[in-house]
Parts: sequence; C-alpha cells; structure tokens
Amino acid sequence: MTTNLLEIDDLHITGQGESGEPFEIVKGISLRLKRGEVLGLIGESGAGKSTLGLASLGYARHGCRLVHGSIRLGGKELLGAPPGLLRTIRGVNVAYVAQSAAAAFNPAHRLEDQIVEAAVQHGGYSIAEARAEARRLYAKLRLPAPERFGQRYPHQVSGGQLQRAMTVMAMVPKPDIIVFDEPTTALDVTTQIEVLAAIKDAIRCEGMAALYITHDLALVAQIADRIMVLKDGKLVEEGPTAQILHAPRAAYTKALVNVHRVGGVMKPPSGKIPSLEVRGIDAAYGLLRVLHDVTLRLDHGRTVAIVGESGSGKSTLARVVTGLLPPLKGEIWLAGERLPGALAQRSKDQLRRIQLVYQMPDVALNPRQTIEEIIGRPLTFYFGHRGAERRRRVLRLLEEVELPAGFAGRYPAELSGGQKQRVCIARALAAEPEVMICDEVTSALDAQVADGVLRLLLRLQAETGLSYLFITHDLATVKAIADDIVVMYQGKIVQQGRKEEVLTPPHHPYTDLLLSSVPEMELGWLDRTLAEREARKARGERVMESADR
Amino acid sequence: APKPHSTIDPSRAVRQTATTQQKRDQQGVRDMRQQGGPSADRRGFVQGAGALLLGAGLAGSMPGSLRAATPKKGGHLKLGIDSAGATDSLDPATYTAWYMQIVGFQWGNCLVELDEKVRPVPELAESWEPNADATRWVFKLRKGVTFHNGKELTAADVVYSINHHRGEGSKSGATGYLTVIKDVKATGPNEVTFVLDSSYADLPYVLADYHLLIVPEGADWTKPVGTGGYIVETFEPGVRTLAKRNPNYWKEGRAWADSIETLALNDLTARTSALQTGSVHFINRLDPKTVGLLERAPGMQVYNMPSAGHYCFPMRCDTDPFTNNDLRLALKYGIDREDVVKKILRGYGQVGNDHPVPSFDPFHAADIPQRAYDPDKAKFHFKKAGVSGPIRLSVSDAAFTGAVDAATLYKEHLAKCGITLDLVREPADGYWSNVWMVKPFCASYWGGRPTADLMLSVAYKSDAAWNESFWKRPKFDQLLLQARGELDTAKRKQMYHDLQMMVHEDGGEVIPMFNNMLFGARKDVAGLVQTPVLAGLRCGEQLYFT
Amino acid sequence: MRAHPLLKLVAQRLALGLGTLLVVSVLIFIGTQLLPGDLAQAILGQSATPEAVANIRAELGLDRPAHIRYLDWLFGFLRGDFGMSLANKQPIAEMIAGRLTNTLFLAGVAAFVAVPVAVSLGILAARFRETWIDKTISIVTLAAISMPEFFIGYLLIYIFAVKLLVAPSLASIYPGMALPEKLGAVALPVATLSLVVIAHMMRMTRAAIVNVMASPYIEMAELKGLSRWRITVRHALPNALSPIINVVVLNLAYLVVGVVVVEVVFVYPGMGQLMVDHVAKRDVPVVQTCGMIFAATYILLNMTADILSILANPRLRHPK
Amino acid sequence: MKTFARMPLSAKAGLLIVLVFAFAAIFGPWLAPHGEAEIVGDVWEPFSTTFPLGTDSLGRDILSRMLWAARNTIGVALAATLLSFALGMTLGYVAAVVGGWVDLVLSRLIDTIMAIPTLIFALVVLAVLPPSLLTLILVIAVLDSTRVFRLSRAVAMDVAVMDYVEVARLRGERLPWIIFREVLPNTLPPLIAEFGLRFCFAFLFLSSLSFLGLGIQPPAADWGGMVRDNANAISFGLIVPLIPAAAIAILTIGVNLVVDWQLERSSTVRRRA
Ligand SMILES: Nc1ncnc2c1ncn2[C@@H]1O[C@H](COP(=O)(O)OP(=O)(O)OP(=O)(O)O)[C@@H](O)[C@H]1O
Ligand SMILES: Nc1ncnc2c1ncn2[C@@H]1O[C@H](COP(=O)(O)OP(=O)(O)OP(=O)(O)O)[C@@H](O)[C@H]1O
Ligand SMILES: [Mg+2]
Ligand SMILES: [Mg+2]
Repeated sequence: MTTNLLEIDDLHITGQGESGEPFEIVKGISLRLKRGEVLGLIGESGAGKSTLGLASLGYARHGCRLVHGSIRLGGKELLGAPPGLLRTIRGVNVAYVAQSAAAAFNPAHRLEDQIVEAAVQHGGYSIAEARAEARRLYAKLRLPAPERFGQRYPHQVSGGQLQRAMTVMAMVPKPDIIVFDEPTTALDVTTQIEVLAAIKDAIRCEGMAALYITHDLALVAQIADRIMVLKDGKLVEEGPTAQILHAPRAAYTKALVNVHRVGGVMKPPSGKIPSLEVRGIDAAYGLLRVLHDVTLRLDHGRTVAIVGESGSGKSTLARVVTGLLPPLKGEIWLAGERLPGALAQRSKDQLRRIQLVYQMPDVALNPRQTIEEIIGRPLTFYFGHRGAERRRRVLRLLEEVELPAGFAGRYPAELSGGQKQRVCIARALAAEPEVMICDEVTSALDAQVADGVLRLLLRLQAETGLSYLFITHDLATVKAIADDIVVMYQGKIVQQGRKEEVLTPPHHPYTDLLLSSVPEMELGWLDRTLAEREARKARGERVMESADR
Repeated sequence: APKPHSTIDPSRAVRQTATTQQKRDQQGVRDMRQQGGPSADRRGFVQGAGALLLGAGLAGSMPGSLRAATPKKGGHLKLGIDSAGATDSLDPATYTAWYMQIVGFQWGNCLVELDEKVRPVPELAESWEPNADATRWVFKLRKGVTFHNGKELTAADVVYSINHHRGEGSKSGATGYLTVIKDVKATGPNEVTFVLDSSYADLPYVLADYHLLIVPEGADWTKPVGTGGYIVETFEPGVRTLAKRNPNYWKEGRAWADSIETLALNDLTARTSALQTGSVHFINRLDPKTVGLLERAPGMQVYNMPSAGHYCFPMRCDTDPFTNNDLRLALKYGIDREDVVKKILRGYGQVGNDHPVPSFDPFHAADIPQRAYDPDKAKFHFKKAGVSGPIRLSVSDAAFTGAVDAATLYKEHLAKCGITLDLVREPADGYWSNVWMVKPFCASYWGGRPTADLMLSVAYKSDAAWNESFWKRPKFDQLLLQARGELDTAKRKQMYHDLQMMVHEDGGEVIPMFNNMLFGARKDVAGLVQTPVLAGLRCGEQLYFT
Repeated sequence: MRAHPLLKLVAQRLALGLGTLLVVSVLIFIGTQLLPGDLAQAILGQSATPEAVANIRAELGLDRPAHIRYLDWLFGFLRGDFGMSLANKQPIAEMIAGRLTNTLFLAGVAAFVAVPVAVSLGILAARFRETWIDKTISIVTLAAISMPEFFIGYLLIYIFAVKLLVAPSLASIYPGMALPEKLGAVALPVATLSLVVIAHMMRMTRAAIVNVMASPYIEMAELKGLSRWRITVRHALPNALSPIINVVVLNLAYLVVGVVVVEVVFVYPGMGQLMVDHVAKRDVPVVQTCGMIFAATYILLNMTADILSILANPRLRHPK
Repeated sequence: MKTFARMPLSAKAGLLIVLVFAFAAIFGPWLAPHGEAEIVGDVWEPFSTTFPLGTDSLGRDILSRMLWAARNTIGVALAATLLSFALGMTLGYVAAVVGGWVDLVLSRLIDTIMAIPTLIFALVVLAVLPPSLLTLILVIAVLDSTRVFRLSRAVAMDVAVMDYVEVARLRGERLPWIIFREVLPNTLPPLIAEFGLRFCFAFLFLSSLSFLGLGIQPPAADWGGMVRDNANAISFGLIVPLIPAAAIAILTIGVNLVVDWQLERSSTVRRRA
C-alpha cells in the first residue's frame, strides 16, 4: 500500500463572526491523499471547502483558527508548527491554485517573476532553472508563445490563460500536492473546458497528487479519482468517483447528482405587441464598439435567453435597455411606447416597468442597509407606501421569494449567496415591473441554489405574466427556462429563434461550441468531447475555438 | 550684490563661539565675582542719566561691564535686532523701527547728538546759536569731515539732506515735526541757517532725530553714502547688514569693531537664544519676563535704562462715551499701575501719571500727585458718568509687547471697580492703519520724543497729525506755542507744568507706565551709552570687545 | 500608443494648471485689495502723516483704479518682467531669486531626510502591524505632529543649540557658502520640518500598505511561503504606491509653501518671510509674484503626483 | 459593553483618554481651583502644592487655565473639524457621484483654493469678517475641507461604481439619497482615519491663527495659544509650555488609538466579505 502524502485527522476550524464570537467552519473532518491521486472536494458555497483546502497548507484565513486535530504532510505536523517551518513547505511541498487567478496575481509584477518566485526563494532552484521549467510548463498547458509569455503583466493576459499560468506557478517547484480551489469557476464554459483539460493532463504527467475543490459535480467527475462531499463543515459522503456518480448513498449527494433541471412549460408566442423590443442597437464604451446592430423582441409573459461567452456584449445590451448606456443608434420600445435612450430622460414610471437583477448579488446589495430597507425602498419610492403598510408588503415579498420573515431585520452580510439573490429579485418585484432583466442571476450560485432561484422565477412568471430578458452563458439554464434563444458573439447576434430550433442541429458553429462545452455528469465526458473536436478538425470541418486561445 | 569673498562667514563664527563657549562662561563667572559688588555697579551707573530716578532696587541688574573697561579695537561685532522686514529700505525717510534706525546710525551722523542727560551735544555741527526769539538758528559745521566716498562735508549737503524730509512731496516720517522749519539755507561753506515760522527753543533736539542723517548733496537715497563709523557693504533687507569700519572716521572714541553684522532677528525667542549661543553679541528688546532668567544665565549681561517710551490706552474724546471726562477719570483711576509695571514690565519701568513727559525730563512736573489705583474714585466717577454697559478695548500685541496681557490685567482691575471691560483682540497685521486712531478705545505706544514740547505737539496739540485721543483744547495749544518760544527756563517750566496738568486731569490718555529699554549683551562686549532717548540706537559705534 | 495617453494628460493638466494660476492671481490681487490700509500707510506705520501718505500714493500710482494696476502687473508678469518692489524699489526678480533658492534648498534637504524616513517607518509599522513596534512608531509620530512647529523649533534650539552646543540656533545662509556649511546651518530647521511632515506621510504609507494587505494576491504570496518582509516590500508596497506618492507630494508642497513659521524661528531667509513682510506692507506686486510662485509649485507638484501614480500602475504603463 | 470588553488594550486606553478629556471639557470650569484669568501668583512659578502645574507668563494658575481652555480648544477644534468634514464630504461625494463637468469644476475650484497661500487667505478673511469664534471655526473648516474633499472624492469614486449604487440610479433616485444613503455609509472608514489627524491639526491651526489675532479672545485660553504665550520660557529650560503641548499630544494620541481600532475592525470585516 502506498503511503499517504497528506493526512488530516478530526480537523476543527473556527472563524470569527461579524460581532466577533467564534463559530465552527470545519467540524472534525479527516482526509487522506496518496501520491498521484486526485481527490475531489465538493459541496455548496460556504461548506468550508476553501477553508479545508487552505488548512492543508497549514494556513488559516485572517480571523480563522485551526483549533483542533492534526494535519500531517509527509509526516510533518503542520497544525501549530512554527511559521518558519510552514514557510519552507508552502509553495514547495504543497502549492495552491486560487479560485480567481485575476485577483491572485500581483498586478505590479511580470508573470514570470511571480511564477518562479517560490521555487527560487526557497525551492532551491536557480532563476535560470526555474525559468526553463516554467517555459516547459507553458507549452505543456498550451499557453501561447511560451518564450515570451512570462514577460507579460497579469492584465495583459486573458482569464483562462491566467488560470493556467497560476497552475504553472504551482507546478514549477514540483510540489507533492497541489490544491486547486475552483480553478475554473470564474471562467465561462468555452474557456473552462480548455483549462480543465490542460490541468488534467498536467497533473497526470507530472504525477502529482491534487486536491480539487469545486461545487460542480459534473466538473469534478472529469478529473477526480475520489470524491468527498462536504456540507456545512461536515463530511457527507466519500468514495470513488464512479460510485458517487452512479450509486450515491447520502440524500444530499443524490440531490447533487440528479440536479433535475426544471422544465418550463412551453408557451405559445403571443401575437400582441411585444412588451420589449430592441431595434438595430449600436453601442460603445467611448471608442470601443461593443454592440453591432442588435435587434430582438420579447413577448409578453415569455423568456428570451441571451447566451454568449464573456465579453460578447450581453451585459452591455442590458445596460442599453435599462438606459444606463445610451445607444449610438437604434430604438427601444416598451409595450409599444418608445423609450428615451438616456436614463435621465425616462419617467419614473418607465424606470419602474423595467427592472434589472445582477450577476453578483453581494455587490448589488448595499451592505449597510437591512433587507427591509432594501426591499422597502422601491415601495416607498414608487408607491409611497410607509410604516406598517410598507412592512406588510415587504414581508409578502419575502414570502414570495421563499425567505423567512425573520430576514427583514438582517444585513446582506448575514445571508448566503442564494438568499442574497432572492432579495435582489424581491427588490425588483417590489417595483411591479413588466420586464425583468436577469444578468447571470444564477452563475454565482451552486447548482441546487440556482435551481431554486430558477423555479422561483418561473413561478413568478406564471403568476404575474412577467417577461424575462435572461442573460447567461450557462446552456443548462437556458435549456431549463428559455422560450427563445439569442446567441451573441463579439457584440453581434449570430443566431436567434425558438429554443427547440436553436438547440437542434445544424447549429451555428459558435452555438455548437457553446453547447458542446457544457459539462455533463458522466465519466470521461471531457476526453470524449475533446477527442470529438479533434476528429472534426481533422475532417476539416469549421470548429470555433473559445476567444481564449 | 553681495561679494562672497568680502563677507564674513557667520556660521563659522557661530561654531567658534560654540566651541569656546565654556571657556568664556567661566570667564564671565569670574568677572562677576571680581567686581560683582553693587557699589561697583552703582558707580558705573551714575554716568547713566537714569540714576537720577532709579531706585536701588534695580541696581542689582546693572551690567558689570559698565565699569570703565578699557575699550579694545577690532573684532567682528554681531547685533541681533528686531522689527526688520524684507521691505526695509536704506532711505532714512522710511525708517520706522529698531533695525533700520540702528543700521542708520552705523553709516550716518546727524547734526546733533543727545547725551546721557538728554542734552544736545555737537555731532556734525560744531556749535549752534538761536536768535533772540529763537525763530532763526545758525549751525556751524565740523570741518574736515568726509563722506565714505571721500567727499568733504559742506553746508549744501546738510540742506539737501534736511529738505529730503520736509516740504512738498516729502515722503518722510519726519515731516510731522519739521513743519516748524520755514527754510534751510547754506549761509557759508560750513554754516547752515534754519529759518522757523515761529519761535522754537528745541530745534537742536529735533535735529538729533534718526531720520535726519546727513548725506552728500544729490546722493541716491536708496544707497546712501554717509559720514558714519561704518560703511555698509551688504544690505539684505530683512536678513542681515554687513558694515566695515570707516578707516577715516572723524569721531573720537567710537567705532571700535572692525566690522558689524546686524542680523534681523524678529522672533524674541530666536533673538534670546542667539545671544545665549553666542551667535550674536548684543540684542535689543528683551522680554521683561525673561530678563531675570537671562541675567542668571552665564556670560550674559543686561542693559536696563529708563526711557521716554510709554504704553498708553488712548480714548477718543470726540466719540461717546469717552466725551465724558468722568468716564475718562474712572478709567484712569481704575488701573493699578504698580501691578501693571510689576506684571507686564516685571519692574523694568516706571508708573506713568497720565501725561507723556518722562520723569527724567527737565520739564517733568514732579509735583503733580501720582494717580494711584482707587476703586472708590473709579466707582464714583463711573456712576457720575452714568455710562451703561461694558467698555470695549481694542488691543493687539502690535501696539506694544504685552499689550494683550496688560489689557487683561486692566480688565481685572476695572472689574474690582464694578466696570466691565470687553477685550477685542485685533489682528496685529494692519493695526496702526485700521485700529489705532479709528477704534474709540485702543492700546498704543510712544517711543518718546527728546523734549516735552515735541511729545506734546506731536500727540496732544489739537491739529497734531497723531492726536490719537482726539483731545482738542485751544487753551492747551496756545500755551504750548508760548512755551516753545519761551527762553526763560523758570517760566517755561511753569508752562509745561500746566500743560501736563491739563493732560493729567482732562486728557484722553490712560498712561499707566513708562518702559525701560532692555538690551542683552554678552559679557565680553561693553560700551553702550545709556541715553534715555533714542536709547541704544548708536550701539553700533559704541560697543567694543573687552 | 504607449506614452500617448500620458502626454495627453500632461498637456491637459498643464492647460488647467495655467487657468488655475490666472484665477489665483486674480483672487490674490482682490485679496490684497480687501486688506485694510495700503502700502503708504504701512510703510510709515505709526509715523504716517496724511500728506506723506498722499505723496507716496501718488508716486507709486496707488491712486490708479485697481483693475488697471492688476492688468499692468499681469502683462508685465507675462512679459517676464516682475517689476519693482514698491516698498524698497528693489527689482522683484532679483529679490525673489535668492529667497527662492534658499526655500528650495531647505525644502529639498528636509524632503531628502523626511521622505525616506517616513516611508521606511510606514513600511516597518505595516510589517509589524499591531505589534508594539507599530504602536510605538505611531504614538511617537503622533506626539510629534501635535506640537506647534514653532514650539518644536524652540525645543530643538534649546536642546541642541543652547544646551548641547552642537548646532547653530540661527540658520543664516548666504550665497557663496560651501555646501557642508550650508547643511550645518540648516540642521535644526530641517529637523523641525521633518518632525512635522514625517507623521502624516508615515501614517498614510502604513494605511495604504495595510489596505493592500487585504487583497488575494497577498494571501497567495503567503501561500507561496514567502517571508513577511518580501511580502510587505515586494508584493504590497508596489501596489500601495499611488496613495503614498500623493501624500508625499502634498507634504513636499507644504515644505515649499508653508514654512513661514520655521523661517521666522530660525531666521532663515526664505520666500515665506519675504511674502509675510510684503503682505504686512501691502506691497502688492511682490505678494502677487510670491503667490504665483507658491501656487505654481503646488499645481506642478500635484501634476507630478498624478503622473507618477499613473506610472506606478502597470496597467497604464503597459497597455494591452 | 460586550464590545468594550473585546476592545484591544490600546483602544481601551485611547477611549479612556478621550473620555477624561471630554470630562475636563464639560466640567473644567467647576474643577478649576482658580478663575480663568485670575492672577494668583508670580510669573512662571515652579510646580508646587498651591500650583500643581505652576503658573504662566502672567502668574495665572496653569492647571486652572488648562481646564478652562479644554472647552474652548476641544469645542472649536471639534466644531471646525465636523464642519469641514460636512462640507468637504458633501462636495467630494457630489463630485464623485455626479462626475462629468460638475466634478471638473469642483475639483478645479478646490485646487484653486488650495493653491492660494494660507496666510493670505487667513489675513483676508480676518480683514473682511469680524474676529469671532464663528469666523475662527469657519476659516479652519473651509481650509481643512479642501483636503477632506480630495479624500472623500477618491473613496466615493470606488463606491459610486458599485452595482447597488447603479440600482439606485436605475430606480431614479435623486442625488441626496444616493449620496447619503448609498455612498456615505460605505465610505466612512478612511474618512474616520483622516478625522483623527485633522482633529489634531485643528488645535495647531487654532494656535497659529490666534497669533494672527484671529483666535480665541483673551483672557479666554486655548491650549495652542497657551503654548505660544509661554513659548519664550522654553529657551530657559522652563517646561511650562510643554504642559499644554502635552495635553494636545495626549488627546491626539487618544483619538487616533480609537480611530485605528475602528479601522482595524472595518478592515477585518471587509477581508471576510
Ligand atoms: N476569514 C474568515 N473569517 C470568518 N469566517 C470566514 C472567513 N472566511 C470564510 N468564512 C466562513 O467560513 C465558511 C466557509 O467558507 P469557505 O470559503 O471555506 O466556503 P467554500 O466552501 O469555499 O465556499 P465557496 O464555494 O463560496 O468558496 C463560510 O460560511 C464563510 O462565511
Ligand atoms: N464600463 C466599461 N468600459 C469599457 N469597456 C467595457 C465596460 N464594460 C464592459 N466593457 C467591454 O465591453 C465588452 C462587452 O462587455 P459585457 O460586460 O457586455 O460582456 P458580457 O457578455 O456581459 O461578459 P460577461 O459574461 O463576462 O458578463 C467587453 O469587451 C468588455 O471589456
Ligand atoms: Mg471557496
Ligand atoms: Mg455580464
């Protein structure tokens, strides 16, 4: 039997809450990791995955404490070890790949200097050796121009590339273990698949052990040998990937495995005047043209999904419709009434009838206002409700978005991501809008939570006849709720139509890329897709590649 | 432009003094022990005019160096003088304050000089004669005096110099009291005749004024050439003046040092510590509060001489409520002069009697009873005046150092008389133009004039430009004019007595004190002649190293 | 493409700066007009007689309407002719040249001492954040700024000049003085100024670094097992530069513009005293010129700050 | 009180200092053994049982004057600082939130004011306004507010781009709401820090202004003024002027200890989010 590189026993980690009193984040978790093995850690947001991952470097975030248990790395006890010792092993024996490479690279230094830093500082490498190794790995992870790549600054490199550069940084000193903390969550599908593939075979041929943290089961299934399922700080279930996928024991795991996607009822296209119509919109930020002649139509009580990779102009379209970014040309019609381009010219009522829900719930809520203030404001502002009346309505709205009345007094920081998103929706509903624009409302949430939110949206639509402009890059979501689909690529609409039309081949090549990039929950999906793409390239068919390459 | 090689390096000087400091300190201490006895002091002081009136109480503060020490030639003398500004100009017409006055007497001379007893003695003029009614004065000039540029002094030069300060278009601060002169003419190669428009017995005093320095005819006033003991080499307004000894200076027993550097030290503390560290040898305007401390410091000596300078609180007799003499009297009785002299001047001064004639002045009316602090009288007059509400007094330390404190004391004193005084602290900046002679009741200071007549005509005559109390009494004016022309000393004394009485009784001035002039010097310099009027202005040519 | 946006910025700021200068000159002029009394009265002080005052006014043309005098001055100024001091008839250009060099010298030396000290202290405090080192530094510096500068000056004079005799109490310097002697002469004023400015800069440096310390790439650096020093200096500092630059520049401006008090205390012949004296004498042209120089210094320094903090940002240094 | 228990030692010390001074400021007149301007002894008497802190340049009891001065000094400094922050912050926020030419104009304006030498500014104000406590406060406030403006504009810039501010805009909210309800509460920490310093600068400014004659009217006292009045004594090694200076220093330190603690808290919270 091979020895364990990493042994964690009955680990307890506490953090400090707002008011300062400690609470347990990780509640007695044990874990084994053998050489060359990839262990998947999955669980919803806030389950304690990152905390645990960091603990395997003997590191606790500011405010957190490793209180009890043991963390042994190659026999060395890390819990309570002197900082000196920890420093020598970090980055050399065990390395970390953070969730957002964009944030984790120091903007002030060239990539290469950061990549070789650990190896040179205490990995016993000479600069030259480290550089050579780094370049070898650039090539390995299919980064462009390996010779010159390291000379760039972080902001000069795309998200996907950064994530791979981060992986290189972790691998250069040849650590025994790499901890990947959601390395692909920040990327969009078309890029994600590339990075995933790169990481996967890098691990394989470098023969390292890895701790792979994510909340997407479909993803981890492609790369992990073994999977541990966490739920608020406790272990729910552990087993070989195949077993977790095909024979999950715990109820929670079952739920994860068959996140059965909600099926929207097919609605007939209503002939009436559309509730929102956009005609020939061009838009730009300063000189940078972002939208080119965008035209689309949203019928009453229906959902138009806008898909496309990051940077394709989806949010910009939303900004134009809401009036935040006056278009260069083109018209916007709301229920047969032409809207002025600029926010300032629109009437209070026009503003009320279009509401926007954001991608990042935690920056969309003012951290210094209570939920009641947040939801109550539109009620006061648009309808002049005050005092008891206002409170009554706030509570009703909370109820509608399936949140306990007790939340009214809380501050956003005290809510989970999903709950925050529901508050955002409640705030939008409070204005009793006709059109609701949802910009990636689910992409920051875990599968189940996202499901909940989607269900909620559908229910509301059924009840109130709301129309949705649903922006996303997640095809699964689209499949779930869209009536019509608009595919955007680099500011242009490349394909649009009824859902079933767009989703059934023949696709526009970009649509195809998108569709084929959505991870599916089965073993070997990743390898198969990639192989397929290669094959079709070989056959000389036109295959689009993500903007990231 | 300053010539680097010709200037002396003060910072090196500083370091030297710094290194030799301790030695000199011990030296100083020894001096003290040798001649520290009060007797020696007093003897030394008898030469000083102030002795007449100074209580022995002050004797302790007499500088040892006053004992006839043998003057030594040579050395680089450094003076730290205040009230200098970057706006200073060498033109005597613009002299208003210490710094330029002292520099002035380094490069120039007047016709007349005043001695320790405030008697006019010859300077550039050898002798002078008035006519019978003193309306015409003839001045004989000293022969063989040459200007720095080698030119011989002539009557024409004198005429030119005096006219700079009088008549149409004059911008001089001296115009005020030269109005009496109708004409100046050269009545001989070295004889000048002054024609006055009324009899005037005090002309010689006037001509000793620091404005009236003599320069060659047609000289450029911005770079004046003088007959003085020192030749100005570098003049950096508001920074320093460097002067070299005039090799062929005519005056005997003056101008000892080879060169004088006059530093502009406006900040009191800077001045004091400069003296302590030996960066300068002599400073003016000591703070009475710190004099005691300074004397105790090793190697230091203090010159303390009574002067005609007086602190006062003018009340505008032309504006209510001060039109009422009872109120004026109330305010006069309501100030505790002893206390003010003690607290503000720390004893370095004399109480005033509400008239501007100093006690050493030959015409001082000693028999007018000294007005003392008398709350009852104050109450009485205040009630009689029937003034209601508080009196507002506008003050700023721009008027005189310690003005605000003095006012604060005054407030206390009046409070005890049931009179409330509200202090309004005015900006120091622009005090003389928009508070003085504007506000009905404010603080003011007079450097003093050489004669009773000058002082009275400058600030008490109805039409006087600086009649700060706006006190107008025709009777007073007449008597003043008479007194001017009167050559019989006895009669004249009586007249001045009456004039002082009027001011004392009815005038619009509260004059609580006359301040002593306080100078600080290092023990190794001596020679300052203690003149109560224009005190210390000629320190440049008087001081020498022992 | 690279320097282009930068050049544009510089040009733009320069233009704005000139505009500001013009406005400032007008404001200062109006200000001097609002001040009570005028040159004539001021020169003669207590010994002013109406006729003398009138004569002076006439001679100096103070009787002309204000706007005329302003325009006169302005056009002269634009022609590079600063005119004559009304008070003592000296050519202003000459008068100021000397003082300005002195001021710049003092400011320069003070900055040379204070800035490195302040920044290093800031780094030190950030590195040992929340330890006694940090606390000591901040308390000492706080104590330093909470004393009036003239008082700090007096203290230093008493200790070093009067008691220890190691430094001159007068900072008298003049042309033709050798550099080491000059430095000796300004030792105390420099010390005073440093004490005054260090605290502010040090605190800002610390704050800026601490602020950066919260960002993910610092966590990453720790996870790479780098030493605290390397993290503070190499990873945090470069990203905290722009606020630091700003506060440093603000203090530099102060060193040039705001040191009147120190000049008085140490009798240092600098611009500050020059201006104070001429303000007191209502010598408008000189005040104007000084004001212009001060304002220009301030504006230029601000511009430099902006440009430097742009240069400190790689995104702008190396566009995509 | 739970929070107090959990405060770090330094913060506790700071809070204690602040409280003590506040107490002195409120009850000073009753605590003082002598009157504010009452002359009770000789000039610059050393410490003694009768005069615990000696006497000043006029023979007034320093301890008493310190106590009397506490109110003036802290009162004026506080009022001025608060005012300057109210002014500077409002303008700064407007500039940041509205942006565009409003921002440009405001920034230029502030730059211009900052470019005018303080001395001239103060003198002019002196000339046109009567020397009163109010004027005093106004002058300090206006001059300080320029610095506050720059800072609050900078921080507000970061917050103004947040989604929740955008939401408010989309809702059609007016400027005041956006500024005071959305932006302000999220920009306080750095401003609090600045407040700590500005507050102490106000003391010094006070003393330098009283030198110009605009200042607390005699015989009323303020610490800065007391330092100035007694400054000469230092050149003879008397520590009289050190006493008010020390008072200012201690209060400054106290305030900043508290401020630092506040910052520490907010930054930890931020790090967790
Ligand atoms: N520095 C901290 N101090 C206190 N509590 C913290 C800290 N960091 C995280 N927590 C809390 O610990 C819990 C777990 O955080 P963690 O980041 O490990 O979750 P996660 O599984 O990584 O979630 P996600 O998928 O969103 O990254 C969360 O409730 C979080 O609020
Ligand atoms: N405020 C802005 N100023 C300048 N350029 C912008 C701005 N916001 C977005 N862009 C650019 O406009 C283009 C479209 O951005 P947009 O946010 O609409 O894409 P998106 O489809 O929403 O991407 P994502 O899926 O990541 O949200 C991108 O190239 C982006 O860099
Ligand atoms: Mg995580
Ligand atoms: Mg978007």
